[in-house]
Amino acid sequence: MTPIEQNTVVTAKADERIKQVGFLTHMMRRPELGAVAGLVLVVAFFFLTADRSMFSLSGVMTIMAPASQLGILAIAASLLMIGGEFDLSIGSMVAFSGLIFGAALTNFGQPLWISIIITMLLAAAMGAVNGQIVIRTRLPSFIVTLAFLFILRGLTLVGLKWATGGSTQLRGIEEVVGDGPLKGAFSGVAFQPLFNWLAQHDLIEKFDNGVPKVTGVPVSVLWFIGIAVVATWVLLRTRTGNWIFAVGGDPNAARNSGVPVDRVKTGLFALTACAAALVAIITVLDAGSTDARRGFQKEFEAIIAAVIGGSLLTGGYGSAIGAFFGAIIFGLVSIGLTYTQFDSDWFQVFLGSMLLLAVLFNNFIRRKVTGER
Amino acid sequence: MTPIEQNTVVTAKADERIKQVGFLTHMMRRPELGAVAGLVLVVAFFFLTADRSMFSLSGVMTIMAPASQLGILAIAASLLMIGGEFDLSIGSMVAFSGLIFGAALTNFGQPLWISIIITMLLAAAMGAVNGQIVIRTRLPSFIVTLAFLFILRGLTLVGLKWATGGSTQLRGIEEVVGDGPLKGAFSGVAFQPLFNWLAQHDLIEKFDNGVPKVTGVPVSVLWFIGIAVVATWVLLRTRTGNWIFAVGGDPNAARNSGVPVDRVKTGLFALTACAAALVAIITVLDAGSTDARRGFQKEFEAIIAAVIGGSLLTGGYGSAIGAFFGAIIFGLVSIGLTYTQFDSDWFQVFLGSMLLLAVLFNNFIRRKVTGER
Amino acid sequence: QVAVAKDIKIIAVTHGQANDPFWSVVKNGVTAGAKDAGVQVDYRAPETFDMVAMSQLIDAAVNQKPDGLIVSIPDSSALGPSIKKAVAAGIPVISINSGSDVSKELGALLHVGQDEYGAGKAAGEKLKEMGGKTGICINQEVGNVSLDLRCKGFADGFGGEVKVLPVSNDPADVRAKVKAALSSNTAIDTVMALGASTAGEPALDAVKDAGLVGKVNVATFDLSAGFLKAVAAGEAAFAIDQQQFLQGYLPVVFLANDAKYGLIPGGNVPSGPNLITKDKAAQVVDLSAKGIR
Amino acid sequence: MADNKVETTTPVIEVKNIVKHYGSVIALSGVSMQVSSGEVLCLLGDNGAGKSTLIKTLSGVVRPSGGDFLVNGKPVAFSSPRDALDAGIATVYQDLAMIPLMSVTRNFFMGREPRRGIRPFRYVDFKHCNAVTREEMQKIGIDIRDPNQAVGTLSGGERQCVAIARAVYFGAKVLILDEPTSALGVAQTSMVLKYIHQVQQKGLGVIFITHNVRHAYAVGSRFTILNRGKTLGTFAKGEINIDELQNLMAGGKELQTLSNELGGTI
Amino acid sequence: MADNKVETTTPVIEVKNIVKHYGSVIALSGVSMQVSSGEVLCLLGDNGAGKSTLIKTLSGVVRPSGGDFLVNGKPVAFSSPRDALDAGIATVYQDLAMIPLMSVTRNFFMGREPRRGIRPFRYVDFKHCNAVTREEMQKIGIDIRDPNQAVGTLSGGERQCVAIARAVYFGAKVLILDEPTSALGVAQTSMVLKYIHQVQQKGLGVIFITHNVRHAYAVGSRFTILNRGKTLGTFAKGEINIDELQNLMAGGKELQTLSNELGGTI
Ligand SMILES: Nc1ncnc2c1ncn2[C@@H]1O[C@H](COP(=O)(O)OP(=O)(O)OP(=O)(O)O)[C@@H](O)[C@H]1O
Ligand SMILES: Nc1ncnc2c1ncn2[C@@H]1O[C@H](COP(=O)(O)OP(=O)(O)OP(=O)(O)O)[C@@H](O)[C@H]1O
Ligand SMILES: [Mg+2]
Ligand SMILES: [Mg+2]
Repeated sequence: MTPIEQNTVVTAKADERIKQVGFLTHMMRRPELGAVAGLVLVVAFFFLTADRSMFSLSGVMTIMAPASQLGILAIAASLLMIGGEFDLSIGSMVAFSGLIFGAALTNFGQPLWISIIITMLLAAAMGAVNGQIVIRTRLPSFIVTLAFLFILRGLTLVGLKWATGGSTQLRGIEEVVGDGPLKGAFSGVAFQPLFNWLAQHDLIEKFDNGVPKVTGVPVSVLWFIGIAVVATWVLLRTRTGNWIFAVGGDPNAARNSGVPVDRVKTGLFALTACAAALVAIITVLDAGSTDARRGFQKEFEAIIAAVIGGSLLTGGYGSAIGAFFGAIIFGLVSIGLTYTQFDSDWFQVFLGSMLLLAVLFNNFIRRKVTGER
Repeated sequence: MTPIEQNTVVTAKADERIKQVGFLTHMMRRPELGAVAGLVLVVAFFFLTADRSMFSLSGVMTIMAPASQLGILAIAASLLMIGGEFDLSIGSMVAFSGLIFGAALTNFGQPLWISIIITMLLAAAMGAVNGQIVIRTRLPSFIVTLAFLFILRGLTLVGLKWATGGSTQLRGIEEVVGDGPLKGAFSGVAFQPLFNWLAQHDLIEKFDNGVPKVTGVPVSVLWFIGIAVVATWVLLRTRTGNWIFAVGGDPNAARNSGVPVDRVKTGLFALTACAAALVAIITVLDAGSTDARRGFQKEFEAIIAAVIGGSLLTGGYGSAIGAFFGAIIFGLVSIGLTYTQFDSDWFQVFLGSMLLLAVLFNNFIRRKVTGER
Repeated sequence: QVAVAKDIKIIAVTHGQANDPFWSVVKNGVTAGAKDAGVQVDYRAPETFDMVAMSQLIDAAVNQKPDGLIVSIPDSSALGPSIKKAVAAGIPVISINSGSDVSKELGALLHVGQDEYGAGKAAGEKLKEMGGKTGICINQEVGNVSLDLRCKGFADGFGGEVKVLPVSNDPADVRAKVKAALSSNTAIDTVMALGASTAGEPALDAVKDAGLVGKVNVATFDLSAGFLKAVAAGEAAFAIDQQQFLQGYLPVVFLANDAKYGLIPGGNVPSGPNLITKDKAAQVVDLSAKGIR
Repeated sequence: MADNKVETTTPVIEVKNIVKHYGSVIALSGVSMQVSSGEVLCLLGDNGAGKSTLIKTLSGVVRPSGGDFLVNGKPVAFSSPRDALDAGIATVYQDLAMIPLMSVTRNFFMGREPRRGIRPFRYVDFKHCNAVTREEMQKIGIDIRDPNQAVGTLSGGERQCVAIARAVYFGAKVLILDEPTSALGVAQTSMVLKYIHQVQQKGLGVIFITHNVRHAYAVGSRFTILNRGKTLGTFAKGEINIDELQNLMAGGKELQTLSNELGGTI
Repeated sequence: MADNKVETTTPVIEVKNIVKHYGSVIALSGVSMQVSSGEVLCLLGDNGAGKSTLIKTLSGVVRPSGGDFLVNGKPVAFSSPRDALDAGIATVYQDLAMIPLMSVTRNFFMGREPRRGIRPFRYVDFKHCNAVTREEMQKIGIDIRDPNQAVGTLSGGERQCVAIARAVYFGAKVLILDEPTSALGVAQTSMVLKYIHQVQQKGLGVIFITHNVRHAYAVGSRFTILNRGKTLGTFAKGEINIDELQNLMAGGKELQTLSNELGGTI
């Protein structure tokens, strides 16, 4: 969604200098609905070429799990991009937070809730450091966070070797965590009873032993949706949202209007780091382990998703919903090929072409609908 | 160097509204001399921590070889960045051009000069396609060239498997090329007689068998220096240079002033692709082989070098000389660590910290010298 | 001509990054060898699978005149000249892991390791023996020649239909892709992963998700504690151990002895393959968790 | 309300019923006007009347959604500002066509850099360009400190002067000026008005947009008035006096009370 | 040349010998001025004289390189425009503090968004804000099509009106206006001048920058003239007539000939 709201208050007298537009045109003006067009294209493509199992309930869940993890990062990245900055250290932050979380649980034997708090606080602090360096030095965030990409990735390796005594994989997290409602909030699936009930009534597919093929909605998907909703609300309906658009659109103008630019940017960096930490916690609890390569190039994918979703790299424009659909498109394209008959050597050609097509189509539709230019 | 020249014509009457500044301040105003400050810092660091052999003639050549290959890409990338666009497909273009070049030589049995021309033309065409898509669709170049990152990398894989009958490595190029002056222009070392003479007169180190340790200057270094000089001249002293700054600074304003924005941008994309092809030719001839991972993440490193060298990611500002020093800093830091006693687990921490320090120092010096703000 | 041990400096240059699970074990071997032999060793590798960068690292190593050089040779064309330069400079060279075929030719003293193709072939044959007909090979780094060779060896040994599944380093992505492959092609009965923790463990999860435990054989290159537990529990078929710890450890000791006393073994040392199946898995888990196996 | 003056020559620029939509916004809904050699056409109108949009269609920056556009009697369709420049139409835009990070000289010669030397070694003699820039700026009354200063660091008025000096220096058949004097000081304004007068004497056509009725009346030969995207009418200088003009410019709004309160000095 | 009017109250804003350097550029080399409640101080001067730089130091955008700055008699050092806003100094900048991609409403309320609801669910009622914006713009004579239109698509004058309406709406102790009327049409200009008058009546201090001597004379109580970074002098309204002021504004340049040529209408 954009800072330019579309749902205008109905004004008393219509202005003769405004053409009437239809409801559809009105809706399509929203940049995130352009991303929906891209999604539709991609889905249509797979509908024609892929195995039917891709569109079964379990196929959809299979795609949503990685897409939601990417999406959490992408939404945070797009907020930061709207605010005019980049964070290239997201991927490394996932690995680093994973290490902190894993070490807190195993090496230091902390309970889950303390470990989560420690991880989040540390991530927020690192993000704030990133932000403060960018603000104080006025260096581009690209180069500052790039340095942190390397530094955090390196620290993760060193830390893992220290924590495990020589391995690059930290294990045994499942054993120390045990089960509990808090764990359930970060890993596994939700709505299990519902899915069981559906399976019993043959409303969804099940295995021969009666267990439903899909036992529930992965919690990461719920987080993903929740974060998309909250981020959208913040962007469009709150003062903070207004400030985010402003600092990205023109930091000087924003500062001159009394917006605390530095505070907003630092907050966004901290938020992005926290999103990375959340993804780290989810994946570590799901996989029961963490390793030195976690989150590799995720910063890249997150930015891709945000850009597919219509965010401008130069700041000041974009939406959380766009990033939401961007992440789904990216997940769909990268997993989808597996369901088709194409030779896997062509994977990257395919991925690239689909991304390009999705964005072109999105752009084409938007231009068609909003008129010339 | 910046569009704002520093070597002012001496005006008849001095203006009372200008403070007098010293020569040093005057020099340091140039952004590329800020990059030199970063280089000095990094060299000083290694001087204190690294093995002395790093600063021997052969040590310097060892660093310059990779730095020059990166540097050729970085200079092209920085011209493109000044022109307001990105090219993320540089690295994949290196691999793709390597494949074309290798296949032309081996599979099609073309002579070297034809292979070089084919490679260059094809690269330029691909670059122009990139550029045209960006211009026609008005999509950000980030997303368009990202698609080409995947597509070209994928095509390289497919092509290599086709050319070799199943392997991802194409070998035997040395055999079909043979020797000749043209090969000498793209691979090996130059000034060999001079270095032999120097070795005979014990002016440079030699092995026990009398062969000089350094047999010459790698030709890639000569290309690197040559390209830096030409690019600097073009940027600062020609109409084309003026247009590059203009299209990056404000494409609308440039268009309104009659600058052919689309032509300039397309040219820059083609140029960047040609730089990638040049690096491909140099590395393929040097290594005698090419594989599917050539040039992996080089686009990233090239942008890093350009940014260290003071180019703005938002376009309109930067210099070729800055990218020149940026590439040397990056090469120095990444090879330099092997001359020190640090454990390689710390490599990334070290790389990140050094990058950050170099840019911070560069920035600090520049701000100190140019006065407040 | 007995040298003082602590002045002996050996440099290892490989194509595997320090954070790659396989190569981190090699590095641990190198470190242990250095400690045992009382010499100083540096381990270096390019940041990605990059032959040009690797040859430059070898050049940089030669420039420091070490008492011994350990290299892996995944591309003899690209690395050959640099290795020859080292030999010409009088530096003893031992090759490890890949390049057993060209090792002698380039002037290396000997080769420690087992080539990737051979290991893949052995695994393929074993899985064929276990009744596999249709397989997938999960490659987390397509274009990395040594991983491509593993897949190729597997395909050749396996004989049946084999499809390569390119994945990333992200467990969620691997898991989803394997699950997608299993559900779109129900004929698949064999899954070969090229790395235990990055590809093997998520592949196991995917097989569990798809409810195919026991129906699909999962095997992996290299070891990880998690995967070994699954092997011990009978959920996975086996893991192929190249005993890469030795690929790091032995050359250091050999080169140290060469420098000290001029002693060196007369031939190549095969370090693997060693198939870890259900019976052996339990013993190896702890060592794997410490980065030794 | 109609244009009573019958033209003997074909006008240099003539537009008929030009329409321009931006998405759902209608910026121009049928505007006609013409300008001949040797005359100064003042384009007047309230804020948002569509003056800038109209001249942007004339200079090739935006393409009209409908209507006819004739240059020297022949219909044209510019696809870029370069086409307009080539057709002899030079424009000073309200939102200046300047690149803030670049030096005054480089902006001054943007798009028309003089070159020396032989191909492929042709270069731009920036020393010479600096001298020209300094001189031309001096002519318009601005003593710039340093032609290498970035345009972004100039004051609003100085920047406007660079744009005007540039358009004048490179000459043209038609000169379009969109509110050129609004940011200028008294001295610079006089200079610009004098320039317009000179340019007109030389036989060029000038389109001059301003909100200052005195400036318009001082140099204009005819006055075309826009209101909410439509032409209200065109008047020759003799047909209208300054107060009537003032009233029309405000779009017929009731100004008397206001003006009186402040002593009629606006 | 000296300020003869003895102030009985402490001035709201007083600066003494303010100096500002940008690198080697000296923008202000010792400027003094003051403004009290209930008066309109006109800041006049040639292009590049340093007027905008001076008011940027007053509003916390740039930090002065030297000199004293007193608010209500107490020395202050603003580190950001927010400090100045908090101290009751509202500014309309010449290079507008607007974000082109954002809507008129969002720009209007920027930095001072009214919030509803309870923590942490406080939100901005943009419907209400839209209505306020439309109304305030109407007051200044601009009938905006849609408060959700991006500011970047407004005409130059419309944009200026948003900035002025915003500053006036949020009120302050001192209102600084940097060439507010330069892009405005006749009707809008009258509105703004009337506003300035009203604001002054309410007892606020106003600093008003303009190049139009008539506008200045219509509302100003005192006139401070800058030239090349220095104060040339301050005059109360009674001490100087409109022609003398005009001459001083041009920095003493010889205007007579020019002006006469064009009929003295500038
Ligand atoms: N790109 C655009 N998108 C949407 N609306 C636009 C765009 N450009 C201009 N407009 C609208 O068109 C109308 C005419 O604008 P224009 O700039 O031509 O006015 P103007 O007569 O030059 O006014 P001013 O005297 O204030 O400069 C304005 O109401 C403006 O809001
Ligand atoms: N950031 C900057 N860097 C360098 N010089 C600057 C900068 N900002 C302003 N200047 C210079 O300082 C001088 C004063 O500029 P200022 O904008 O204050 O003038 P002004 O009086 O507002 O002029 P105008 O009436 O044209 O708006 C100008 O000559 C300008 O070139
Ligand atoms: Mg206008
Ligand atoms: Mg000003």
